[in-house]
Amino acid sequence: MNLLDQFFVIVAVALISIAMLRNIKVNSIVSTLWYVLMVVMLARMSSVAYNADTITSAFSIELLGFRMYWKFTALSWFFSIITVVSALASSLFMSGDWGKQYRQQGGNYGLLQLALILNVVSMLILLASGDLLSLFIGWEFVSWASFLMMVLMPSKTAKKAAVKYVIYAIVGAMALLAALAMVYASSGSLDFTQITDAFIQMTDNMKFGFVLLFFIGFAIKMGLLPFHLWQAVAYAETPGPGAAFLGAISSRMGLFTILVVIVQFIGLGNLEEMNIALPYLNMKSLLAWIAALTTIIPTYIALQQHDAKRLLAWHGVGQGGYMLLGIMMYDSIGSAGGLMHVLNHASYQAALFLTVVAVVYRTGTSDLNKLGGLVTQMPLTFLVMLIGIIGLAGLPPMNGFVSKWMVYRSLLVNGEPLLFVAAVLGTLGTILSVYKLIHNTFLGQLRVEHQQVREVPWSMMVPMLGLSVIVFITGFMPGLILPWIASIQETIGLPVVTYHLGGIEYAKGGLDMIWVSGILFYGFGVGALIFYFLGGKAKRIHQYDNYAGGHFLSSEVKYHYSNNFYPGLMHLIGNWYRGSFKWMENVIVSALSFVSKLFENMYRSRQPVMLLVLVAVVALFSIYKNYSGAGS
Amino acid sequence: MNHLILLVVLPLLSAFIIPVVAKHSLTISRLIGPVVLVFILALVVLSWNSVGSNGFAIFLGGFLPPVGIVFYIDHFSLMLSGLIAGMLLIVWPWNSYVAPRQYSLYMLLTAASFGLVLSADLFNLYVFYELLAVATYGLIARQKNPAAAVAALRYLFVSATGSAMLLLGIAIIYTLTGTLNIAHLATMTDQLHGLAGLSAFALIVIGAGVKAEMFLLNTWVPEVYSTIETPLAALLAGLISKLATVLIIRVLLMLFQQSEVLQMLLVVGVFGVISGEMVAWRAKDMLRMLSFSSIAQLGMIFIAFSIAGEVGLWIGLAMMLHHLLVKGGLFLLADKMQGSFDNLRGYAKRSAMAVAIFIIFILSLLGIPPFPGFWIKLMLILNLAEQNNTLYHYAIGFILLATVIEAAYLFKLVRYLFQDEEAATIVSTPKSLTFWYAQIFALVLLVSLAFISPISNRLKDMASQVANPDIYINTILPSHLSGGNP
Amino acid sequence: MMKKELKIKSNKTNQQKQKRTNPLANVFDDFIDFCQSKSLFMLHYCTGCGAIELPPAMTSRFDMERLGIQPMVTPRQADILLVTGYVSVKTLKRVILTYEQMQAPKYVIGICSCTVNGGMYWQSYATAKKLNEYMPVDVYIAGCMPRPEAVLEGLNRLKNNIKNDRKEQKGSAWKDYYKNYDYYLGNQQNLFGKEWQTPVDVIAEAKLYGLEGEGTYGENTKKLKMVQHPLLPQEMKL
Amino acid sequence: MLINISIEGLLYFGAISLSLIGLFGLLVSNNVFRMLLALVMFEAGANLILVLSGFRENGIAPIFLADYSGAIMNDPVPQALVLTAIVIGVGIQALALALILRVKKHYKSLDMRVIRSKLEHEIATQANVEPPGSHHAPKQIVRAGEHQ
Amino acid sequence: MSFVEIISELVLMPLIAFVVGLMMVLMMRKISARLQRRIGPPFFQPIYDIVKLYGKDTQVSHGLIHDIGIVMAVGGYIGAEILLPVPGMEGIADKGGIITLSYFLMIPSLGMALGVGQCANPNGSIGISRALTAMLAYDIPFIIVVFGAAWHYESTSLIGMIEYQQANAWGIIEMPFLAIAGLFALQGMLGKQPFEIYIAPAEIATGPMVEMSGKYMGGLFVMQTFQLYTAGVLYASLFLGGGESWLDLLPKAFLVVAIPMSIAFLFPRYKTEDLIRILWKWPVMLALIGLAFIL
Repeated sequence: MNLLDQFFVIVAVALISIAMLRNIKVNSIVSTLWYVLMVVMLARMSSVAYNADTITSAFSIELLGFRMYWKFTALSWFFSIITVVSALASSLFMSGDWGKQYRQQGGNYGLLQLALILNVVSMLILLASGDLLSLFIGWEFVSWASFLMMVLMPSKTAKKAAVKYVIYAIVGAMALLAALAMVYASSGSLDFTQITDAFIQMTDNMKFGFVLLFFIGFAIKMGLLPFHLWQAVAYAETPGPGAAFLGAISSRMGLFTILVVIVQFIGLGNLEEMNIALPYLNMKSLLAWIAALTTIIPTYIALQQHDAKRLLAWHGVGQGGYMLLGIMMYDSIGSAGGLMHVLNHASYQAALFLTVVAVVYRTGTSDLNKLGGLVTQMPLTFLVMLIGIIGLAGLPPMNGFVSKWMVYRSLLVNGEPLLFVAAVLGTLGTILSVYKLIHNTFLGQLRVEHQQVREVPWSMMVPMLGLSVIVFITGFMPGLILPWIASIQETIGLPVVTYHLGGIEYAKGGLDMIWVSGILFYGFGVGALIFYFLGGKAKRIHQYDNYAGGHFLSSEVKYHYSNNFYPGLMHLIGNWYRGSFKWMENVIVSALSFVSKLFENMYRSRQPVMLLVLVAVVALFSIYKNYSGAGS
Repeated sequence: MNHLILLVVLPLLSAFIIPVVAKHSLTISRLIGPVVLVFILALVVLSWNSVGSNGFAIFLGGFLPPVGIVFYIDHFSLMLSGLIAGMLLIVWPWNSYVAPRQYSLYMLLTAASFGLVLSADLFNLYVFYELLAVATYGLIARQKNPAAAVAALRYLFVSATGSAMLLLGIAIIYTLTGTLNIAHLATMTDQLHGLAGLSAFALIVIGAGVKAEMFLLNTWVPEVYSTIETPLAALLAGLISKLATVLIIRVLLMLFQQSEVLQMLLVVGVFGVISGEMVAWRAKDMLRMLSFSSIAQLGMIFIAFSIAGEVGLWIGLAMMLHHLLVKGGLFLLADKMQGSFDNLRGYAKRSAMAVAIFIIFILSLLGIPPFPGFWIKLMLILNLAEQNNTLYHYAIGFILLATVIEAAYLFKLVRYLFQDEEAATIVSTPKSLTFWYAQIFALVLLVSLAFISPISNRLKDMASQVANPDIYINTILPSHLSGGNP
Repeated sequence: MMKKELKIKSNKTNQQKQKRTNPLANVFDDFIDFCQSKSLFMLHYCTGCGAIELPPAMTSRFDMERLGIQPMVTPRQADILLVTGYVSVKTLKRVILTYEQMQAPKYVIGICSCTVNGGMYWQSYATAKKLNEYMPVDVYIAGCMPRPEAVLEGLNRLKNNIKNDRKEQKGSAWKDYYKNYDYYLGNQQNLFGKEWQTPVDVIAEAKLYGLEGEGTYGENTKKLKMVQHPLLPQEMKL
Repeated sequence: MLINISIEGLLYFGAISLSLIGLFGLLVSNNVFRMLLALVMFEAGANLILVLSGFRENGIAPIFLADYSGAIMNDPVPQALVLTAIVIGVGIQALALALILRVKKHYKSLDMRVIRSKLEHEIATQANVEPPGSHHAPKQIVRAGEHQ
Repeated sequence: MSFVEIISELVLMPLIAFVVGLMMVLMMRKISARLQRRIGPPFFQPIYDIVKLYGKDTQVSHGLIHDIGIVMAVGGYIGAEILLPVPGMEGIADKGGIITLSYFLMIPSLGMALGVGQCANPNGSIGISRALTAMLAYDIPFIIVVFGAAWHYESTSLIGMIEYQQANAWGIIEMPFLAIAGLFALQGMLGKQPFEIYIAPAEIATGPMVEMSGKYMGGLFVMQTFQLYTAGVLYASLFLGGGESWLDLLPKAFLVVAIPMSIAFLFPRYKTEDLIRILWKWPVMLALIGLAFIL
């Protein structure tokens, strides 16, 4: 029993115990404790993350001539710790009053906890997979576990979204299966190492097919561009903390597999040699462009949303693009930025989702047009959301800035101006949309019906605050995370980044977050000095005492600007991307529908013996030929 | 071991006895069928071990082949016999209103099925096939639903034409070779090449394909399945179609191991898969959906058989068994969940167990790990990929596409089942017995999960036994290989 | 009793404000006064025809900016409220709200005769005749309408007043609104009815900044208390 | 080839033509009864072909032969087979006729088109779904000459 | 770098920026006055305004976030000043680069947006919505310019860029297209006509500033001085070779700020969508042409 085996035993026991426990309170406490224990176990395995070791589980299955085994590398460890910590936060969040309210509204709390642990287990199975078959099985487990989580929401849209997700997931799985078949056809085995061999032996056309099949499979999970339609709605329509968990890490499993299969075993260098059209467009740059477009389009779709959860979920799709973009730069800081963004995004995305859930818990709605002014009622939630949106927008001093900085720096070094602009466009859109989020929820006019709203209880507050502390600390001292990143880079064969506690060492312009944050806080300090020590005292006034062109405001006057927050922008670009992908999706469905109609009519044809007649005529002819042949 | 002949004789006998006995005692006539089936089941189980790896032949009336009538018995045919007996026991109509004549039809069907499985002679196959057809026409036409008569009539037209073509095919083979004993034919396969041989095979495949729900010959499927009782539909979809497939396999393996023939089968299979799934996607009621899905599954089985050698055979066998279990189970469930999808709104609240079983079945059908369906589909796809022919590679694409479509419609249905608002009208009347069987099927499916390796090994053994014409020939015509002239 | 105590307290604060012991502080206060006189943001409430004279005063011919006077658009930023013409009762409500929303030190200039005595509308039933009954007016610029020169002259007068604020007790008319709030409120109530109130809590403001005077409280404020829905600021709650 | 006409060739030609006529009838006729007749013809054709496979020109039935060796004899096996096939065929025809009677009783028509569209409607209404086909199609199809 | 040096830089930089910024504000107002044939404000007018605003007796606050918004707005710019290398004070500037600086420049917008949001005044929110949209518009050409400069100078550190220019030629000579595009973006960044829809006094009552009184408004005035200074010095460092001494740098910075001012008052105001359209069309095109030359 090495550490990994012990870890798996603990995970299995956790799964069983959570599935068996019927008592809600005990279940909550026990599940939270299990997650804590998992974190501890992962910490014990941290040599994997710091020294780029590999732990292989003693457990393996031999089936139908395939040997499946499981192992932990730095990459698996990194994703696992994110998974488990997100699950811990979600579990803690739902264990207290939120769970009570969920049950009162008719939700099945035990099932939600079970869905969460199932998600965690399936993700760990995937992350630990040691060959393509175990990877595929883990992959499917993850898909169905998240499906289980999604259908727990009782709304009609949720089920629709979940079913849509299933269809997308199946498409991805089938693409993956086809890629597996290609590997198997050329080598007769499904080991990871066979990918490389298989790839080398292939003709150029097959290489494209091969890479694209893998990529489609993974991209669907990650919600990369042509396949982004399912994710946001599905994640948004998941019960509270479940959405936080899924939004934080679930779709990143696609990135993990991209890292393992495409980066580690196919190799980005090989991708670079696959020319598509011009000398500028090769497979790697194609993927980079997909990533860049993924940052832009979902972000601007997010900008149009008026539901807080959907807005966040769309950003989750968009942020995935940064990760892939960074990795596709194939250098030390770009890939480090991309990898680090996984953790960063998970931390602030989970925090943001939890704040939205907290708001929903108190107000009953996440509709951005029906909220406002909650900052006085829920100041700590506001603080968490503020930290979260600063992280999401990638502004200093939060961790989102660090990873985005690295991606930008790498784009600069590699001379990719258009990708750079695309990435910035994504960031700017994010700033616009997160401001809309925080403005429409927490700022502006407080509605009459929300005047009795209070801060959420501590069971919900603690995970939120904990996550925001992570957001800040890893932003302030990225050097805490960078050793992990460096060993991942070593494991999967990328250039290794040079780091220190404050950030990156890089010739001609590195980053030292301790200094940057210091300067920023110094600036704020001076600003505060100017503000608080100069000038007289200010009178706190009520929101109705407000300039309205001489109008007398009262609670009847809706004096809050929230609907269609960016009319000018939308007027211009609103119809640029209006549903073009939805349209594509519909075209595919219509085409299928048309073909199926043809087939249906064929089955309804008046004379089903038509084919019989055809074959019989040929056969009779052959009899005649045969006879006459024999006769002559 | 000659007592295995009872497999055919006993049901046939009872089929004629039942109406006579019924005149004296209705109860006894009702009991005869199940007793016979149980007896046969026991017989099959008991003689399992005594059948060696080579199989053995029963020469009826002592006439030696190629002249006499020969039954060939190996593990494959024993397994099928067991399945037939078990399946019939499950769908056996226990209701008190069933007329004794229907029991004799069932027993006739049983006898024909055993004959089809055991027969080692092309013409005997034809006879039993026809007998099977007559029994099914009768069973369908005996349904209370008057629409069933129409469905039966239309089915009869297609099927009878098919049978006539089967006969034509047999005629061609006889013209070419002068014998109809399969083992004897297997020794002179080289005479079956060429256009005439190919057209003979085409005729046989098409003739049998009518019942095997092969593409383009399956237009009767939706009509029939939607008008008859679901247990009978389960029998037709689960068992009869497989028996017709067995006929095709026997002919294929013994006589037509030619790449053109295999590719023909592949193309037909691919069309079946795609068309079946596509139309099932449009279906708006349970039975229609299941029938078209069953067409697609049969297409998949044909694709599996189109892989040359024992690999294709064991995958095909596994798929057959899996489909038998899953689709049979689904049809049995459909007895509980009948009607249009609108009527099934919010069904999960009414019967969580039924929906859970339903989901297990469809997950396995789709090939989601770790269910058995996944391993079968995986093996199919990997082995298709290994073929040195692009046609097979395209087939992979079609199978995967079909799976996506399948997922789309199955989960559309799942969405209906889990919807909050319940349907205004509830049409289905739950029958507890079929539901129990469905549960047992699901349980068997889940238990088989633990025995994937042994099952697959057993199937491989069986396949290697079946796929080797030498064993077959050696058993039936022992003199042939030793140089003697039959 | 209560009233007396309050009076003493308010006197004390006034004295403190007026004479600081620290000479540097005095210089500092003077500097602020100087700056206040040099930088005036005005909100022109264009109620009547007088507004037409302001653009010439601002643009190239007379150029108000050289005097440090700029137009501003919200009461929060403005120092001067220019009421440019007759004030109907309905408008007056808005003018008062706007005035109360301005931040002290704030000044009111009534332009045109209408603000002085109703002007040509003195017979109208719907017009407030004297603006200084409702709010303290620093400067009136009479005329129908006054020329831009007159406007500038008025503004200059105001600037001088502000500069000499502490010395000559001019230009502090805005304090009068707090110190004699009862009086202004009474006039407002007479005009608008008993229910009259604005979202701005003048009394609380006076309390907070120590601007209460003898006339802050009275009969009218009591009446106000009866009908007022005080708008307390929303506190952050944990 | 056709010029050098043999009796066997003529027989084959006849049998094949019979099958083709049967198939053609199956294809074009809408009347159920005619379809059945066409089926019978097709089966007859098929049976003939099977019998012909054992036919030798100038051949003699084996029972008339004292010495089997070297003689041209008609193969008896197909004849036995065909007998069986004919019996089965007759059984099926009888069954079909019975079914046709039931259908006629129920649907008051023998036109396959009418029967089929009614059947589809019946299945659809039974399952409580829209009948397949065009949404604009009239629910009840009444053709010219059809008495309802 | 010694501790004393750091402290002095930290203290001096904002001060210098403030003083220079005041001059720039004055210059701006003078230019506008002269263009309109007015005399314009007296020399100390910017100081008068700020002192007056800070000296207000009463002022309103809508809550803590309202206050913090102003602090962030001013503080963000102070942070940005420190990251700007100026003659004699380059010690801390190399801790951040041009990317960090561009991000620092977004913080005041966000801070102000937060503060304005808390005011619960829709005029303010509309103003912020427009301001953020404008930011989206002008940052695209700006970021291309930044990319071009960083690529050309092979450094993301402003100090490195200045060194390169002083060793070789000024950026404006080597990259004229980018420089022009940068000026365009600068116009938007400073929020001057024709890109000042978000202030639109007569329509939305100065937008974000609608509820700002007293020291809140004063804070924004201070912020404006920093903004002008930052814009001037940043552009000078990117394209005009920075400065070897203050005498060298300041004229450049003033010149840079004077150009948008001189253009501003010749134009009316663009609608939001027209603003985006024009900023995404001409300067982006110019910048891309410029990039094509240097890549």
